[in-house]
Amino acid sequence: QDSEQDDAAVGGDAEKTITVGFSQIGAESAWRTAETESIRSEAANRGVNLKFSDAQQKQENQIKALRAFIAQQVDAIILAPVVETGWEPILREVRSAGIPVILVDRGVNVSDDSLFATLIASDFVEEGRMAAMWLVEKMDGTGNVVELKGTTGSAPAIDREKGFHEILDAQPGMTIIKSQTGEFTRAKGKEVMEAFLKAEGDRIDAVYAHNDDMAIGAIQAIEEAGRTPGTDVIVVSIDGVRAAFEAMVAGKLNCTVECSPLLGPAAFDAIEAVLAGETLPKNTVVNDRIFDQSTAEAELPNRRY
Amino acid sequence: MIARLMRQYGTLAATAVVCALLYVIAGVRYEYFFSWRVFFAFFSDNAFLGIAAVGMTFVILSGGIDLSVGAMIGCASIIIATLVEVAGWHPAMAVLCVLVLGTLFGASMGGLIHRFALPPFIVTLAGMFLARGVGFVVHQESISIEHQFYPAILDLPAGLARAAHLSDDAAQLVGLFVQPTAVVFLLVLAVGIYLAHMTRFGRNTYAVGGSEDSALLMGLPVGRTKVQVYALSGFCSALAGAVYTLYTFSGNPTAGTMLELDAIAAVVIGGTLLTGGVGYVAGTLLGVLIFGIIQTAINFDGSLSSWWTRIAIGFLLLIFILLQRLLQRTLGNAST
Amino acid sequence: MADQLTGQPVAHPPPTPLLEMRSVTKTFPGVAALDRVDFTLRAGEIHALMGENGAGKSTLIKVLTGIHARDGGDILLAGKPVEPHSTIQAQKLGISTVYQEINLIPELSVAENVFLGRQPMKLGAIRWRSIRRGAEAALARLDLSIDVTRPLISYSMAIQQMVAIARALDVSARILILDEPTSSLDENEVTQLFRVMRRLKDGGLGIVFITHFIDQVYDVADRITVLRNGRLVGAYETAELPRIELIAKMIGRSVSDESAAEAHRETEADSTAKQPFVQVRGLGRRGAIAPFDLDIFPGEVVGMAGLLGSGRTEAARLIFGLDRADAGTMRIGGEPAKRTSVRRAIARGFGFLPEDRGRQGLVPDLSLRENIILALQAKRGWLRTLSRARQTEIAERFIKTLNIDTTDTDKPIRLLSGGNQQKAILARWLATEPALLILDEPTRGIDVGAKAEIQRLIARLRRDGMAILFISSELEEVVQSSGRVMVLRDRVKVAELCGEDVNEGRIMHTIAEAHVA
Amino acid sequence: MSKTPVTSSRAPVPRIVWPIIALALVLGFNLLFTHGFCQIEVRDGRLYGSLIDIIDRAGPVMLVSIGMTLVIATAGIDLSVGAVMAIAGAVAAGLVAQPDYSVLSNFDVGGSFVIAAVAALLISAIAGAGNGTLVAICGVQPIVATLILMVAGRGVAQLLTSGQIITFENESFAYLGNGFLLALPVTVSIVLVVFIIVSLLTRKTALGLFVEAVGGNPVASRHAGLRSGAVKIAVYTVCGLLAGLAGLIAAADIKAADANNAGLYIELDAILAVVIGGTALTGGRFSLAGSIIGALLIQALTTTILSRGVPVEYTLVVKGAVVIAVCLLQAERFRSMFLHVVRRRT
Ligand SMILES: Nc1ncnc2c1ncn2[C@@H]1O[C@H](COP(=O)(O)OP(=O)(O)OP(=O)(O)O)[C@@H](O)[C@H]1O
Ligand SMILES: Nc1ncnc2c1ncn2[C@@H]1O[C@H](COP(=O)(O)OP(=O)(O)OP(=O)(O)O)[C@@H](O)[C@H]1O
Ligand SMILES: [Mg+2]
Ligand SMILES: [Mg+2]
Repeated sequence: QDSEQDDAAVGGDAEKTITVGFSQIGAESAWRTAETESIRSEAANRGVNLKFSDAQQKQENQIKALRAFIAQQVDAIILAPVVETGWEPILREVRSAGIPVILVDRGVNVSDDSLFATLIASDFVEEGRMAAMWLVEKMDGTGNVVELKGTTGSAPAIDREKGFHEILDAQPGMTIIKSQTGEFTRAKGKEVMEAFLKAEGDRIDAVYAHNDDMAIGAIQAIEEAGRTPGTDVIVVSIDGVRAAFEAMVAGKLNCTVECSPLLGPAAFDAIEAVLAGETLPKNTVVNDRIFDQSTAEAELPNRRY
Repeated sequence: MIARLMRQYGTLAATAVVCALLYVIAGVRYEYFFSWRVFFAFFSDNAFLGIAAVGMTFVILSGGIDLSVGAMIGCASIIIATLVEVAGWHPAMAVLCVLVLGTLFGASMGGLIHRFALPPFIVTLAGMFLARGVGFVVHQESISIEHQFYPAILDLPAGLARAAHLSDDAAQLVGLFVQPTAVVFLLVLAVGIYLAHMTRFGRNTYAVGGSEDSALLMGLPVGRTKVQVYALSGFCSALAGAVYTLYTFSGNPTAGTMLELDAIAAVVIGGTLLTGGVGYVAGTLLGVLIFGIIQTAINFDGSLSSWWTRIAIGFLLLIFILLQRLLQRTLGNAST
Repeated sequence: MADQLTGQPVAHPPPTPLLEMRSVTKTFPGVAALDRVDFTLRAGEIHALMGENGAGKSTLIKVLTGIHARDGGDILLAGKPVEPHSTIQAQKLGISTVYQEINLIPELSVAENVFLGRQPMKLGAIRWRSIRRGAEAALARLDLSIDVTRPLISYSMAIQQMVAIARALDVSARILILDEPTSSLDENEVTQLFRVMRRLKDGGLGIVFITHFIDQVYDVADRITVLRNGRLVGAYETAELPRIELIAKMIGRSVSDESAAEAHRETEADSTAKQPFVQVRGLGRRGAIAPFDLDIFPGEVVGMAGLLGSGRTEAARLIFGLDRADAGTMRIGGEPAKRTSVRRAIARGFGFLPEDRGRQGLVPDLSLRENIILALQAKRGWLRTLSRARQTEIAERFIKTLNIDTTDTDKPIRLLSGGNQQKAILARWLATEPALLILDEPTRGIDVGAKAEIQRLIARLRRDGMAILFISSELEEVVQSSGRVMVLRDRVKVAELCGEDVNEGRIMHTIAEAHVA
Repeated sequence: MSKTPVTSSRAPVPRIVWPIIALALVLGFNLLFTHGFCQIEVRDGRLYGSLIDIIDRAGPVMLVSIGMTLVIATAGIDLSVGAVMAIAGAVAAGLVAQPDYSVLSNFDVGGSFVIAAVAALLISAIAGAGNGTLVAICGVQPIVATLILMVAGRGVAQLLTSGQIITFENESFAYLGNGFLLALPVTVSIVLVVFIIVSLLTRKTALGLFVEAVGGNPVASRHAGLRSGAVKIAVYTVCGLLAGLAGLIAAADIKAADANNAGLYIELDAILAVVIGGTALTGGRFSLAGSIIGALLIQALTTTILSRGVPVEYTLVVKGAVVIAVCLLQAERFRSMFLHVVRRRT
């Protein structure tokens, strides 16, 4: 390993507080804020000096942040990449500076997987599959579905679409009759759903939203159109934020696939392990659970975000 | 003489002073800030923004605006990546092709603006929609470029240094600091300064921005200049897209989202008037650097939450601009 | 008087004139700006184009240089039909033009303005040094020596006009068109310009010269073409057309010696009894004008005389509060006025007609009506809005008194002819019924009839008790209107003449005297 | 002899006709090709249909573009409207819902929507006045001056909500976004009232003239004794206030304040609406009605794309193409060229 000297330095001087740089995408949703919060509070718990950088959704800002972290000689870097591609050159630089990188949220597309220590993330494709399978079962394999996609071109939007379609395409009785981007927001989710309801009328049997926020927007649109979300129109989504659980308890949302943002503990475990010289598995998949109305009430009090 | 220089370059000087001040304060405040690595990163990390901003400077000097640059970067980068990775082209060919496309795209926007007297804002906004849309149509997902040409370019400076018989350590340092992206940026900047101040095209750009009606009555080629200006901006943003692929070894249709605003802000902060006719290409470098310094300083601080980051950026910009205005006024008064 | 020999008409016209415009027609919505106008220009002549404001002179030029597409007629250049669609094409055909409104780029340097579009190049780079030298030389031909590296906008209207002329003269053309080039120039500059024009003429150039100064026409022009209401009245040899007839042809009726009647100078009778409306003491601003004293009484016209750049405009701006004075005090109506601002000045009854109507006067997209009531409305504030009917009534009143040539009150002012725009801005200030009216070159670009009209108006306003500060490059005009004259030189007030001393000779003498001192 | 007009005479048709025609074309297209688009039914005494959605959804953009029109008429621009919307939504929702994570829970308004709304609008107006001060008094270029608030303002909104989406259950607040008045969404009435008030203020008093004069020629305005500084501060304040109102409506619509996304990129839509409506970015003459039509046109286009199921990747291409087409329709030179070609053919 390149980072032998660093390891020695850390190992030799146990009480020296380590410094970790965290490059976060931004603060575009409550989910992401929860993730940031999880990593910050875990750093505080462990007495780690955390350098936080918010990239405001821009990859170049994340690259700048990594360069700043290199210059400041941090001990490790946590990176929540905004896209999967484009990390090769900067990660090479980080490696030659001997700093281990822990990826959270989603992977990176690099030719050499020694460029990062480990990835701690949910599998977006699997989330899409889980949602689809639940829906197929719920609807007995027949019905029309509309899809509210995430921001065009973003990794979760692409993967959650992929996984969902994979399952649904194998169901001759189920068709996705409309599909549009709701940009991961409540307002857009509502607007798009409104238009869908006008265009398709009562043909819509189910809504699949790439995140809870859009689902909540869609639920409002369904209600305003005079139909009952949860019964007339089945609503499934992904993320599992608190508001989604509240909606499930109220009977308006049928199902949500958890995509946990609480990656702090796992991330810092990984950092400690790497700094102690251990080799980690390249991929630590976060186990995502699926919740529906039957399990929602019990889970609601546990939701922190 | 001094009075004249002061009068001519007063804004530039004020901007440079405040920029340097910002750099020094950040350097004193944050450990490691005064390192060469950080200094060179200002140029390489902001290269594609800077290149687009140089093109934008000309557009703004001519009294127009180009909102399509950010989308063009995304579009160019994904086209290059698709040509290289899917169609198997050599990257150099792909870049060339994209540069031609970008120039033509810019020229056609300029043509519409001139021929039908359309407002540049809407035409280029439509251009932004189109470029972004075409990027998505070409490939919705970002693509990694695995072609060996890219790492080769990245290693070029170090290789050249070795060829020049520098020691291995020195060559490595050269490789670390002399980023090809930064080199391209500085080249574009130099060409931009030359074009603006040393060619008829550049001077016509100022004239058209100063007063289009007068330029017309003075017998200047107003229409041609406008088309050229947008073509240049299209070229620059396509080049910025190519630099983006070099910067990240990837093409991404969402790259450069809202970058046009940063580019415009960099140009305007650099002292160029949005109404046209007044400003300097060199000022744009300062504008880009100022954004870079603010960003890097916040990264170095590392204690700000997401929202405080935004507030701090806004606040620093505000302080900076007020200082700039103040200096400008005092310098301006001193010279008359 | 002008030496007639230089204007000696050629006995019979050469076979093909340099330029021939045949039956040119141009209609704007509601206006027949040109109606079958013929115009010929010979090589080696200076040809004056005359007519009242709005007669169609500028339009004829704009049709010739391709700015407006004509609706009918032919243009022949040296016998060959030409079809210029733009100024560039016109320039390529050898037509160099100075348009009525100064069309240069304000923010660029004087030198650059002279050379824009035809900069000397070397190895693909502009040779800035030779531009600077070239511009200095071009201006030197007009006897002007200024810092050519300063932006154009830092100079007064007169200088800007000279730069525009220098630019046009500097290109080698076959035809030179000057649309009211002398409207802001004073005598020295005009003489200088005429010298150059004659030289160019002798070199075989055809020059079209538009002006409202009759004297200048007789001084320099060989032939005169007169337009009236967009129609051709006729073309005449200057030597064969007496002045009085020229005026009659322009205004379309014989004059009962109207303009001559102007000679009754306003002599000031009793200003002693009254208290001055404005009392200026030691007002000055560094770099602009040295501290000066001035009293202006109600019912009095005070003239300001001086050479170009002597600081007349600067003094007026200080009084009006456009620039902040760094020394001195001012009393208005006997009360001390602290730190004047434009708004406060207007509230106290000041009005200021600026010399640069394009930049400082017109709001081009607004209608004639809105431009006229703008200052009055600003003075009243938005809460006391003038009703539409009232606005129209005011606008129409001034359209009538000032004889503004327009189709209706709602026409955007940028579509009016230059002289009519000037009248509209004057109307703007008259509408506020000011107690003190500062007029900086009020007759700029205004035709003879209207000029006499304005002078009569000034006299009437004075009798009604208005105080007037009158700035003009035409000494004759200053002398005719003013009871007292403040003479400036090099930004210093050098004298105040009154009574019998107010005559051209005395003023010239004072300026010259100061020169010597 | 053939002639190409270099400057042709002004068309006698008022400018607003062209955006109206463009809007009519978009709606006409839908009438013919989009099933059920132009249907309006009555459900529970309320009108229901895509057309109603368009005017409802366009509400915030219409409000913002009214303010933006005034700002643009003074040759300015306001990029901060989206951020101000976010702030207004956050303030109002935070005050009404009092979530414990928000600093706003320190100010108890007893769940009163009126107090919350007044506070939100006041803050928005102050934000606008700040923009105006930077522009008018400090002489900062409008685009930069408002960029500052655009960046920082959203940060402030996020600070107020701690990055969370503040959900509220307040009937009167929600009514603002979802309620109906006279069978129409209440947004319609709000926009109408604002439009009428602003129109009256600008057309029946001299304010409109002042705005147009300041934008048309600032130097001449100063010479004529206009207080251009005060005029500018006033229009930015109005713009901020209306953005705040739009922010309340946007929040009411989803019964939550989403500081991260509320009003994101609305400045572009608003500016586009203003320019389509016939107000030039260089300042001077403005048309409020034109901007309203522009906003409706943009929303009609968005709704059309949504209802027709245009594939996501083509959405932007379609939008771009339509914007160009609308532009060309408005361009006098294009129309005369078009007519020329048509005439030559026949
Ligand atoms: N672009 C235009 N649109 C409409 N009317 C116009 C336009 N240009 C000129 N006119 C009108 O044409 C007439 C002739 O104007 P022109 O400018 O040729 O007058 P002029 O003889 O140059 O007068 P002046 O001595 O005041 O400069 C005027 O009535 C004017 O209002
Ligand atoms: N001969 C000159 N040399 C240098 N600068 C000059 C000259 N004449 C005028 N200027 C510039 O033009 C500006 C206006 O001058 P000023 O107001 O004093 O002119 P003025 O007395 O009104 O004469 P006029 O209006 O006839 O030019 C001044 O700021 C000055 O810098
Ligand atoms: Mg004229
Ligand atoms: Mg003057």
